[in-house]
Amino acid sequence: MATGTTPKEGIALPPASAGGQRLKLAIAATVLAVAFGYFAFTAFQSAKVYYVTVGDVLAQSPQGQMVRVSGKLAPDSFQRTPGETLALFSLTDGSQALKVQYDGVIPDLFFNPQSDIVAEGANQGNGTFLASAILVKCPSKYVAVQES
Amino acid sequence: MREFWVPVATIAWKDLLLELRTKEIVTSVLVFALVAVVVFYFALRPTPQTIGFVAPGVLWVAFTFAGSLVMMRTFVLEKEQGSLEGLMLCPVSRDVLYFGKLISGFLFMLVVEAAILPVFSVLFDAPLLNPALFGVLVLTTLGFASVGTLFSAISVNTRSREIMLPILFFPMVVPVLIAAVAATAIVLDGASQERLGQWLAFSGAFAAIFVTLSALLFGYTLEE
Amino acid sequence: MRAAAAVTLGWVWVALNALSAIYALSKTGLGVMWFAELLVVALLASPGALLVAWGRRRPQRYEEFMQLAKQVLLPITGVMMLLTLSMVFLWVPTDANLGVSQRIFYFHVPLAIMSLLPPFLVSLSSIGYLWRRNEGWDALSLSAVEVGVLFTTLTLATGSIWARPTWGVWWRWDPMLTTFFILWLMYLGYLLLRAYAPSPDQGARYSAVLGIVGSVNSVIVYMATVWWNTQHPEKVVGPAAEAGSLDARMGVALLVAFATFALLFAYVLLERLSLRRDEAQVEVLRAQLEEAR
Amino acid sequence: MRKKKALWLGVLALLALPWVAMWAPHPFTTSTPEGTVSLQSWPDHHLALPTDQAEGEDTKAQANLPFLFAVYTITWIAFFGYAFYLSRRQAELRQEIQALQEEVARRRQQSSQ
Repeated sequence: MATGTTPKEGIALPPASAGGQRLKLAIAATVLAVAFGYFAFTAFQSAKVYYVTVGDVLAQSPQGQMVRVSGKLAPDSFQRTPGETLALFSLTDGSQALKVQYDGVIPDLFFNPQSDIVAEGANQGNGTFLASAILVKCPSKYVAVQES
Repeated sequence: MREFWVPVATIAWKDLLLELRTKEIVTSVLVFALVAVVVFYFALRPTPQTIGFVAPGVLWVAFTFAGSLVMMRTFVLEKEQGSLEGLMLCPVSRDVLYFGKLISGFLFMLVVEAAILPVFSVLFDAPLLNPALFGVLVLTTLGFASVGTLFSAISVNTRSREIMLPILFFPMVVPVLIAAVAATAIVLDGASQERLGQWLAFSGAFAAIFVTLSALLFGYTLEE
Repeated sequence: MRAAAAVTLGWVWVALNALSAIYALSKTGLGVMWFAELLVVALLASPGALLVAWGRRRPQRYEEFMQLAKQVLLPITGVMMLLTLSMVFLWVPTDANLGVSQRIFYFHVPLAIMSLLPPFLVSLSSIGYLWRRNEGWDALSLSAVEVGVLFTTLTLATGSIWARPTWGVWWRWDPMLTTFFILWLMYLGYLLLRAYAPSPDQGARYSAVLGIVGSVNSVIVYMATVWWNTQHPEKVVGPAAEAGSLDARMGVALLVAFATFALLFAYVLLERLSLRRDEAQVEVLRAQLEEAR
Repeated sequence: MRKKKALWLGVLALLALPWVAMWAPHPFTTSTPEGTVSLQSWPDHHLALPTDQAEGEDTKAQANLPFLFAVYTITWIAFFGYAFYLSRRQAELRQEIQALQEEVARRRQQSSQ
């Protein structure tokens, strides 16, 4: 086969009709447009965040099932023996509080009162949530520090 | 319409006939996938508590590996026996070749998956013989086969093709793999049918995009 | 004719960006990123198309332009680097929540946004190559991928380093991170594919196909992972930003940093393009030598 | 040669500037009665914590500095490394082109004789 020919012209015994080519391209364009349109449509819808709230965990989370809980640090609830890594604290959704136990590094923003904290782990059934990971959702604002 | 689908069916039938006679692809890939499942079992050692997390992932990782092997074989066979040139001399446009190859690869993968599924649900004690899983299986496999066929035609011509195909194939199927694992987990849970529908639509859109794109681009991979 | 069409397309792109910048400004007062993007696109899109056309038709002028562009870009980029650094370390206020580590922002964000440019460039130039078979398009997509690897690697590295003090982990399978990681893997696959291709011509064709499919895929990867969850902050700049999300001085520093990294991108891309030309010339000369034998 | 020296000086300046800036008095922030506010002394919101927690947290500002330096060091090293690699490779190729051109010319001459 000669090099440099486009594949369509390769060796065409019964040459594909121009109308057939155009039909194929039209179908392809339609399929792509519909599929991408679907993605674009869902992109606007998927602004939801898939975390459970503290209330959800307390109300229904079955024991031992892995969930992500989102909440804020309850004021004055953080306890940790100096020099150790095991931390106990409570996450709150404003009305209820969930006791969380976590062993590991705690990120800086954890103690920021505005931070949304996400604990990944399982409910132990005895009223405490054993977290295997702690994340802090980034604040969506960057503001200068007040120097006064 | 007829002049498009008849050659497509002919090419797909040629592959199926060859496979029916030799049973080369399906048996080897099936055994491979079963071995992979066993290895996963011992690597993860799921307990009744963790099985719900582990099972969908293990299932789809095994299917992904099996899929990349099926895809590899479909074009390697052509290349080894020199019939690729014959195929290219067919007086049909290149997208016809693509659809023929897509259908045969898709069917091989489905057969392998259908054979593994009961074994898997016994070994992992997961109720996977659920009709809702059928849709997940078909759409995801179509997504796998769509990009797999395209990359198989590319990698078969490169040096060290056994490495090249997985390198190209795995990153490409990440979205549909995510959707498949999520949908399978929902099927196992029996919860939230609405989310299942969303993931199915996602896999469908993925398959539609890449079947179309690959059909458009396939000709460029087969020029000499 | 072809060059004219390419340049026109480039300018249409620039015009569209200008419109969106005006829209963004009118809406939020913080159209920083869109202006920056306008700058980059104006820098790259239409001259890029010109370069491809020139490289084939008037090699002499192409060479002259490349030399001039590199000579101009290098000192400007150097000065901008110094300016950025002095702003980041001497001028911008410290963030109230994140403290010192927020200063990583001025490197990480421009790097991340610049690494979204190569997928565009690669898909466009891959289509251009498959359509016209002009070596220039192929050189452009190869160079864009290599520079893309550099930018993506740095985005991943800086993001990871920033994540450690702020999120408490080095890595999360967050949509943004996952997308960049997959993108990075696909870029590496692209480079490997070229290395393992049986002939340069086949390598160019195969990688053009991969370039198109991969760029589309990176968008879908993002879609897939976003449905799981995200840990990234909401938009602080651009049309989707809330007013007052970004301190004014921080915005200015970000803009300057962005311009710096855009210039760096342009400079490195040009260097890589002219290297590609030398590589092609070596191949041609070797073929001639074979003939003369 | 002079160009090369200037380039290296520029690289050094880029790498050194943040280190100097970090410990230099901060020129743009207002002076407070306690002295000039430099980067290291940004107000500490962790003071709102229970006292046993505040301990160890107040050095956090400084603790994050290595991350910041790591970021810009890695970034500049990567860019300069890549630019250096490109220019070296280009020099090699230019030499090769020259040699090949001469070789081709020589061969042509031989065969025409």
